[in-house]
Amino acid sequence: MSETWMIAGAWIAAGLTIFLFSFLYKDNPFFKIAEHLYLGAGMGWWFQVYVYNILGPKVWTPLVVNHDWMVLIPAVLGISLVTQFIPKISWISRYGFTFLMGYGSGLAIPASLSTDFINQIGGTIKPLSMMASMTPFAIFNSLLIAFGVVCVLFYFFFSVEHKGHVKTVSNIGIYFLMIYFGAAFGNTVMARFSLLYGRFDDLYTFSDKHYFYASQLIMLAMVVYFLVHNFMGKDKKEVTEDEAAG
Amino acid sequence: MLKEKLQKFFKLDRRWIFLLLAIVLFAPIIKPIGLPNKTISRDVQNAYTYMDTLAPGSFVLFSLDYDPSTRPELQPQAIAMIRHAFQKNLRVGVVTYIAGATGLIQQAFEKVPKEYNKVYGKDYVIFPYMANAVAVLTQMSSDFYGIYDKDQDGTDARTLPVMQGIKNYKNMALVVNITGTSMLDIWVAYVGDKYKVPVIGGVTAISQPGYGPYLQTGQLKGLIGGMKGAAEYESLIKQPGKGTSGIDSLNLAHLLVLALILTSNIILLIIKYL
Amino acid sequence: MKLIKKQIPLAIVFVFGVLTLISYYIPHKKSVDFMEMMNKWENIVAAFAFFLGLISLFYSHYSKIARKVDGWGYSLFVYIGFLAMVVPAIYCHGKQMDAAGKTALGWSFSFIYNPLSATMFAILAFYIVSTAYRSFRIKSLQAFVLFVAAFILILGKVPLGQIIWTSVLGWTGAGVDQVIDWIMSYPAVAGKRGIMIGIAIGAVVTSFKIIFGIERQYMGKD
Amino acid sequence: MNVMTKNKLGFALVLLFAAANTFAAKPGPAAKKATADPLLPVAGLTVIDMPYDVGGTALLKWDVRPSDTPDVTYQVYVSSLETGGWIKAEEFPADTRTGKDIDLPFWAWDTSIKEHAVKVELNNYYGEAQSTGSPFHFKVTAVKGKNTAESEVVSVVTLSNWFRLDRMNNLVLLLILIIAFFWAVSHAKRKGLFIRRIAGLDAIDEAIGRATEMGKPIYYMTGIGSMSQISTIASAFILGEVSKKVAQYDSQIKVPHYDPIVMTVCKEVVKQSYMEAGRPDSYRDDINFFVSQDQFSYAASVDGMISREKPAACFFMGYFMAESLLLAEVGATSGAIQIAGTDVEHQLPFFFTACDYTLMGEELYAAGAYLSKEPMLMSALKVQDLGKLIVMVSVLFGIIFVGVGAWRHWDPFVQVILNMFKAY
Repeated sequence: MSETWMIAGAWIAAGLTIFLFSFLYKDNPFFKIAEHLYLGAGMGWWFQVYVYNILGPKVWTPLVVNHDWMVLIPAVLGISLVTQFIPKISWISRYGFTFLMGYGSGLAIPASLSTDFINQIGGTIKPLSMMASMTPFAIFNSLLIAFGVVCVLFYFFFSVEHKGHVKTVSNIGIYFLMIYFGAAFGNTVMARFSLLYGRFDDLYTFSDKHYFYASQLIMLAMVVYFLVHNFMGKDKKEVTEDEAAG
Repeated sequence: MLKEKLQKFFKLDRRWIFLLLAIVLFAPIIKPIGLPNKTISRDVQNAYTYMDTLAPGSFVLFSLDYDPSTRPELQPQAIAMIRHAFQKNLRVGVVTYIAGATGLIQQAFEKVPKEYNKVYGKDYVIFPYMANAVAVLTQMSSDFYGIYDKDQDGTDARTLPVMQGIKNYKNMALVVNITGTSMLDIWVAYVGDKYKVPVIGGVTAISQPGYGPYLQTGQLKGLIGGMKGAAEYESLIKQPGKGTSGIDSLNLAHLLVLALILTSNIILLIIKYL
Repeated sequence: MKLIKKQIPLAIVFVFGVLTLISYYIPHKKSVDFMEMMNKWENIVAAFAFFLGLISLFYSHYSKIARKVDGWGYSLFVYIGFLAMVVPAIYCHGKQMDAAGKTALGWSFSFIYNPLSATMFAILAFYIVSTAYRSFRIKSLQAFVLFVAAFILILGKVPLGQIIWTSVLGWTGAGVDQVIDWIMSYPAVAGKRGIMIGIAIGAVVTSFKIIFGIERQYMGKD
Repeated sequence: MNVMTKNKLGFALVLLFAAANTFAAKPGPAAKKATADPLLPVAGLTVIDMPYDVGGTALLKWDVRPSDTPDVTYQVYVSSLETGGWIKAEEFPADTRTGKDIDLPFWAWDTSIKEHAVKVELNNYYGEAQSTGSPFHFKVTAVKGKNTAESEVVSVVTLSNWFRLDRMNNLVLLLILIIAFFWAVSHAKRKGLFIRRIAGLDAIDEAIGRATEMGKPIYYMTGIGSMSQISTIASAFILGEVSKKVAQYDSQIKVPHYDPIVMTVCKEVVKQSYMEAGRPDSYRDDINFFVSQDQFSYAASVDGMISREKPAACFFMGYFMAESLLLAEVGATSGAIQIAGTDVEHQLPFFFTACDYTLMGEELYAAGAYLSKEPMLMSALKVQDLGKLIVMVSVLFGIIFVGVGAWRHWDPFVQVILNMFKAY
């Protein structure tokens, strides 16, 4: 990869990054360009993934090279979906998606039962099998989980009216849910900041002299655009500002 | 009067928050502040000590399995550990089982070896990406070259000076796996336990707690978690890098969030009770 | 007509659902092969479905350009973006790396696709802060619990926060690491487990409804 | 159940040994007599096909002896040839690897510590095709220092089995639920069915009303799941009910899609809803439209649409990943009423904080019944409640039994309970 390409790449990457970030200030033509470009690029990326990883090795090769005619079944089911565009025969597409739904449902039942049902019950009672060597605090913790699980499940009871004792218990369940939500939220913050830090770090790299100050120049151009835009459309500004502030 | 002002602050245009966040995250990149770092965590120290006590010339296999999405956290870890390996004059081999990692590995090895006058082929080697990690890892236990007969440039791997005397895991002193996926579990289960190869891991902050059991049982010799772990390792090898500036950024950004939610609650209290 | 329009699709759901379900309990090679085949079939059907999406996308942006609706110019960028990925992919047969290093597709990936997706992902960092500012307000006891859990988790994740904890709450003898560990491994697990069990049972019953054809609204009428 | 299993195992043993006896007749190489400490070859060595698996795995067992100390090592050798060709498959200290270490439940396995039990996965050494169906020979060598003692050779043909007996607990639970399901569905009555209030679903009317008043559209996101995911199926159902109301109010709805198949299904659903509402003339084919099958470009585009059109209400129902907050925060800033629902538990916190109402996990699945009040769906909800009841009772008694059992050291009893609640 030649140096020119690298520098061109840096300019494009820095530009697209800043365009997308500009949405945080407000919607603007540059964001719209990046958004639409991304729409195409995203589909383009998956297009080549599907062609080179699925249609090539899993459909074309078996069919043309190995003459494995079984592949025709999913291919026909897949093509049936495209009948969607012709309203008269669009019902044919049902053949395609009912297959997917049947397969998905069949897969979901035993998997949910084992990992999320049986194993979760097991996980709740298992710690107590160490009873003999547990500290009182550890016993308390294990009981706390069990108690919490039961309370949360009470919250999800649908065919019982939530009043009296049921209400009390399901309310306690809500507190456990709140702890989980808060903790999960707080736990994710760092990962998201790291990502943003990574983007900024890239922009910083592209701001180097080596890349002809790509980040600074694009940034500057954006600021100038917004200033000019605000200045030119002074009368319209009030509205957009308010709306953006929300 | 005060209340009205506070009400206004309550509905603060969120773009001010965005600006603040951008500043606190960006500023340390330009100029690392070096905020006080808490003591080095036990698992990072263990990782450092293990690597530090290896005999010069030992072969360390780095499995770098992360893609751009986890790069900010994991690349600094990888660079710090590679620096350490070069400092100690260890031989370095790099493999990967994530296609997206190849570009990042290239990036890491563009600069670091030069700092220590290390030569490709003699002191370190990079192998091409391989799919189907489990199968490859199992295969490598009997014959490394059965899978990796060529390095990334297509040179016959057996002829490289760096690979002299390396045939399988038995000849390797350490495996370092830095990953944002479940690769570390695979390394521990299929290689570490089976062939008694010491394994050190580097993971994201989110997945770090899950590896507690492996550390307890000694299946992992050490673990580096997130940006914080990278910063700690950098301070151990006395080479502040992206991890150190990163942890500054994260420190400030977290405090910003806390300050914001505290302020909004204090205002809420004042409006309610005053 | 009703047979081919309704009964056969329902039969397809039932047959594939039941076969997939029972193969969980059958370790035989035949059942393993069957599942492998189903997996492959699903991939293939999904790949064809992708074209359905692609055609819809192209068609809608084509009609925007053709009718010259407001902002039709942006629609051109959809095609540019698509070509920017697909042309290099065809040129180097879908490979991102070759012996000489990054290929054209590798370039497109790392300078177009990756900055775009990474930036979109990173925008979450901004939103997580503004959401936190808006919603972690203690208006009730429940909100207080939510607030405390989130606050401790955010505080304890960074060294500076740990230092603050030690200097303010050090006298309690509990480090913030331990507190976080406790929250994550006990009360939070209880909450999460309750949700998961509920979801599991709900998913099983919904799957029954699909397989046995009790819920069939998705097929439309006629 | 235990008895049945043992019979089954016994039967398999008889069959296999019929084949194995031919080889067993051949005597193994005599053990080298150790000078000081006699090291005897292992006793009672048997090999059978590993039950409940796809094949290619053999199970060796031999007696545990008092002389099995840590300084003795057992080596297991395997060969596909009648003579020679031995490959070392396993090596371990003699005081490890008994019947207890094989992870199978009590109804399918005898967890005896009186026998060593070692699984040998043949496809690690021979091809996938060869390892099932052809004969293999095994011997076990005891090693202590420089002394070795070799056992006789035993043989087995591994098979592909037909039933995962170890998954019996799963199957029993499945059958209970199926029976309950059919009972509930066939006894569905219009009267006497109660369902508790779900705030998020009551708010749907409010949201649609507001949209009608403001003359602004409603956005309904079905998430990034495929049609085979349960949350997407539930979402399509809710979309049906929502669009029915939208049609009645003569409001406007837009459904941007990630998955083309989901779009196909949702078109059918919305069309039918408009017909049921008596407004087939207001139905347009572009209510459902495709955006992108790339997670973040979908989020970027929908964010753009929301911020430009400022919808009166946003619905997020289905399977969501990181884009949950990307979408919900933009919706919140543009002032929409937001109702979310997902079964991705780690995205719930974000919906919960950024949206006005959130259907948590199972509530999403119950929404269809809640909105349509259809008796069959309502009674299916009872099955869900039954499932939760099973969990509560199991947890309660499980804790008591396991706690008491562990306290009193009734280990086998505790194992029985734990086995019952473990997925294999």
